[in-house]
Amino acid sequence: MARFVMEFERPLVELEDKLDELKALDVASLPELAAEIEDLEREVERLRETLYAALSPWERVQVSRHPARPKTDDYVAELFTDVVELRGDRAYGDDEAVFTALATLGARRVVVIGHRKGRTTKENVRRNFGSPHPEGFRKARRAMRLAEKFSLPVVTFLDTAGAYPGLEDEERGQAWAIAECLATLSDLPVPVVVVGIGEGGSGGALAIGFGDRLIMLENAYYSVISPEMCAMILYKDTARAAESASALALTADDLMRLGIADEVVPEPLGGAHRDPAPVIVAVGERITSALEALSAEDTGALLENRYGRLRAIGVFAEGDG
Amino acid sequence: MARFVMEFERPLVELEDKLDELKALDVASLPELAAEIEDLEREVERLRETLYAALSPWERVQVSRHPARPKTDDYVAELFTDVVELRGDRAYGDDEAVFTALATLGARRVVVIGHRKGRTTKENVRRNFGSPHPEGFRKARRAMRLAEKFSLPVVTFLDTAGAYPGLEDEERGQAWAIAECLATLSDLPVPVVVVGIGEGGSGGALAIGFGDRLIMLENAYYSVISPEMCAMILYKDTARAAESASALALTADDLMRLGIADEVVPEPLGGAHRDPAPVIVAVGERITSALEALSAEDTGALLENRYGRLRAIGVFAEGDG
Amino acid sequence: MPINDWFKQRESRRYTVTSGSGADLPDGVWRTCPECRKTLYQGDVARSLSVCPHCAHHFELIAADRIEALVDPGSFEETNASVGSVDPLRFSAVKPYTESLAAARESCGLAEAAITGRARIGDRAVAIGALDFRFVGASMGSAVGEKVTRLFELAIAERRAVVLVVASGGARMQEGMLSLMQMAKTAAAAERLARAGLPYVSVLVNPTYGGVTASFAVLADMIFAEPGALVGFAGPRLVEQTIRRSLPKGFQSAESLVDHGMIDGVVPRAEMRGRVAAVLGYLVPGGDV
Amino acid sequence: MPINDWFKQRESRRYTVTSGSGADLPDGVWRTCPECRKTLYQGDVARSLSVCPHCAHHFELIAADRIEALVDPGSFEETNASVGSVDPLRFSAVKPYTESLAAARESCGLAEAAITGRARIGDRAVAIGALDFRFVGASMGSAVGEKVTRLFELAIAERRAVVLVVASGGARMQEGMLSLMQMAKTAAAAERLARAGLPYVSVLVNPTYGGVTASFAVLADMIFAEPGALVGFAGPRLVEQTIRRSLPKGFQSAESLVDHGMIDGVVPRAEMRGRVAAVLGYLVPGGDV
Ligand SMILES: [Zn+2]
Ligand SMILES: [Zn+2]
Repeated sequence: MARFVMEFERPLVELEDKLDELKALDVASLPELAAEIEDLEREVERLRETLYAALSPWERVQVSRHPARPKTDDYVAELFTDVVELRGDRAYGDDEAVFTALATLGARRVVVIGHRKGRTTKENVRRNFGSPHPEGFRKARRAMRLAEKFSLPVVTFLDTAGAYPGLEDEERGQAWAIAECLATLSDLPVPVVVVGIGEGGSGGALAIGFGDRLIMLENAYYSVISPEMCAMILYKDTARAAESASALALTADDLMRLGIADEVVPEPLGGAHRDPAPVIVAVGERITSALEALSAEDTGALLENRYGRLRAIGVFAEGDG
Repeated sequence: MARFVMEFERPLVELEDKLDELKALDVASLPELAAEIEDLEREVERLRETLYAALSPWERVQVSRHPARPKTDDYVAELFTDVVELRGDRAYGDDEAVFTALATLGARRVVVIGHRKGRTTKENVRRNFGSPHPEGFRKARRAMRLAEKFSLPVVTFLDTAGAYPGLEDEERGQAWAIAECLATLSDLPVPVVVVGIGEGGSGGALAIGFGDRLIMLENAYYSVISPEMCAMILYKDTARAAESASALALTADDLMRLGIADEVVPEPLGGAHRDPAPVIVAVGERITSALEALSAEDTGALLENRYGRLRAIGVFAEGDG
Repeated sequence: MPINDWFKQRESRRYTVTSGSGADLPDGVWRTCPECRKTLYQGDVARSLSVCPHCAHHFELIAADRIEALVDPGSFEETNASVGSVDPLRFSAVKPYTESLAAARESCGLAEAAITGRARIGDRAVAIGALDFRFVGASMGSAVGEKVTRLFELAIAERRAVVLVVASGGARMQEGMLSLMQMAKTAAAAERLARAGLPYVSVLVNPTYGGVTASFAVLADMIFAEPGALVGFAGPRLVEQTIRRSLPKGFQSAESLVDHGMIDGVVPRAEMRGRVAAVLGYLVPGGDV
Repeated sequence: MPINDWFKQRESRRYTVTSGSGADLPDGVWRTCPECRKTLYQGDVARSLSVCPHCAHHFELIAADRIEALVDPGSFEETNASVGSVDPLRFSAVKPYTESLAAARESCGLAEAAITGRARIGDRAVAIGALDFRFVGASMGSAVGEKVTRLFELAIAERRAVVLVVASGGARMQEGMLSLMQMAKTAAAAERLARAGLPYVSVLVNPTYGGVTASFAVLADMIFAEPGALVGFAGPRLVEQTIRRSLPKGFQSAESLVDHGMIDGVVPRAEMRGRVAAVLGYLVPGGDV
């Protein structure tokens, strides 16, 4: 895959390219070059820090969509052992945009459910670029029910632009499939830990996107609507997505502030794709300690707390009228 | 609809037609005719009795398929009030080959589930001639779950040649849909009364075809395989269906003998279509008394008895080897 | 206007549950039916539950009329009338969210897009709610989510059936993730009602979309829709852009939803009260009829 | 021959659970692979779990070998070995049913098409069964239904997981309605196992059809199939006659069943033991790994 450059990184990438060019020259024969290279290196370093240190919401959305960003597959491969995939909704199809499996995290057996983007174009076509069809949500629900039956905690990974808005998806009850996931997840009598690793697009993310803990990666987003579609509705102009991204309060920090997320996993400067390994390890540690804490609760308390978490979300006024 | 003549009735129908012709003549002007008519009437009566008094299994199968035979629609219209139809499996479609509804029988609120053949060709096309697709069984299962949730007894009417053996039916999991009905019905914690009113074709009938009581109409059949297909397999000749029908032990009497059916509702000479009203009334009475008896049982006993009924079916040897 | 100001101002002009419809239209006005293009006398429209006498087109109804059309006369008693949205995200694009709210309150005489309360249908105690499409497209923000959740909780506490008349543009994006999470919150409340063994009937009217369809709206034991109502997850324009061809006739219509197995029936407005009452007759706990 | 005679005769030649396959073929025989047409040495075939070393075609295996291939060596202990079919309907067409039974017993050395018993897989206690297609097409009559039901009941009583290797032509029509009702009986037993919170894994092998597919075979928590196995309700010829056009390639194959969401995976024979053991590791009650 060709190197993927996000819009806002372009100035930095241009400097980096120039630096690489200079370095390729014969420094020994051009003594003045060494100083120039040194200057440029400082400049690149400075720019990198200012550029990445405080990403705007829209820039984070772009980072969350970076093709090299670690995906559900990567977390599963790195963190879990003895993975046995569950396939199919037992009624219509096996949607590869949703991954479901029995898997082991350290010494703990769990059910994993995750949106599944591909790495290659071929994979992405099979997986519909991570946008589930109704049968994907129905497969997820089957995995939830299996977790319930055999008392296995559930770990979910969110990474979808949203449920697929296709013709046949509507006909096969996309809304019904999502709603049934919400209802099932809301009182599933096992611990549910959710990790926002990339995109958290609307109802398609929410269907497997709430539980007893919500861990967000620093550059993951979670939003009621995509910034582009929001801009389209508000301004009839998708180019104003950046404004929408800021308005929608969709970053990990926003979710912390709103009391929806529980913790944020920091990413290396520039995004998790620049050095995935420590991020994946950190996510594994966060999941493990969340499961540890939640497993100590009895089921009744667990479900009361989960309902209480949802119940508390919302800001409204209650007048005296 | 043109008058439908079953193969074995043909001699009788021919005599009846001749009698009608004679009666249409001017009897007053032909004095010898009166005696001839009287003779013929006796002959017709005698033939009717010998023909219908002891129908062979294959003849009963034909009666069970008679287009004018009372259907699920007729029982529902005559016996039940305040009918509210349930439609759809909430996932793929609404299969009109299966009827599901909330309905009231006398003073009792129940869930009705029935195979639904049509009366007209148009109706039959919409209803696939009473042969369900997987979504029909999934709708039936939804109705069963509703009955469970709201503690409503279930009354089912069997009248299908079988589950539809189509390409897409296989692809959408015909076997899975039937198996899930069987599992659900087997421990549904409400009384289940089954009435065989016409055809009872194999797994497609069984999916809604067992419970706490099995009431069979005298000429209804219930079979592991259709006589024609059995003949095809055994003799490579569907014309030998009569032999197969006898071998398969598929009549109401056979089912009584095998301990599968609980009671048989007699039909008028020639079949229920010759005088439907009293048959329908009798069926209503049988259902009512069955529900009355079953409602007195507590749920645990009900389910134990249902399992015990199934558990007892089967004849095998247990050697000393 | 801020919600507290609005409540003060509201004192003087409490909205009332009015019968008939055409919202604020006086009786003497003439309207054109969008379906058959006939000119109709508003008085006639109102007297027929806002259904066109010529082609049976179902006009939009305000939430209060929705409830009025379903419950036993005079039995409705509103709850949580004072719960209304605020602007937690200070959302401002084109027009500030606070302005949209103020305008909605002004024109509808409602604090929020949902009206909820206790009532009786066929003399059975229910918890009933309706959404008002005039109010920011009946989108679900924190206040709608809260009111719907409280309605389910009231029903559980008082062992009532729930009846909801739903129309909605979906989630209320001006409240961002607070809005999205109302889907989970209301679905969780609906699930608790189900676990309590209590019945829930939803009535989907034109239009019902997005996060409302994909949460409490379709979690009912039985779902009915009005003729011609459009119901879906993604809006038709988005679907059309996605598949890059035109949509089949009747796409997302109530009638096609029946064929696709998603709802229990298309019920004309005039018959809806009877249908809902009949269902409650079966599902509300209690002795035989 | 009547079953009691058969049992007497059987004393002298009890069948044994043999490893490898090719049923009764001696090692030195050459076979032709039906898939790649290569000529194979039976000894090689047997040593590779009866999978063609060239094209991975999975040859049929007898039930005893199915069990042997899944369980911990030497752990299988048969139950209900003496349960066998009789001829309750005195079914006679072309050939009397009793003759078919006698011939099957003679050639397979089995009392019935199902073998069931206790075993261990990855040292976990299971109740395991397998169907033998050579025995009247592994069709389910009263005896198979009884053995499968008893297996589920044994698992419930002893808190074991159930593993079933299924191949079948469907219901056994020679037992008429007694056979059809075994579908309900085995499904009811499987449901009781599920309610008891115990796991059930089924392995579908070529071919699995009719009343067996539509009952216990697909009620498992996880379902796997061997490569190329054909699994369905209606047989392909009947489907072809029904739709009056030819069937698509791969119709009813294990691989297409995965795409249609019906099973959890196609697993080569050599990996099946590991896959089943892995699943049991998750679903069998007990502490963490
Ligand atoms: Zn009109
Ligand atoms: Zn080969």
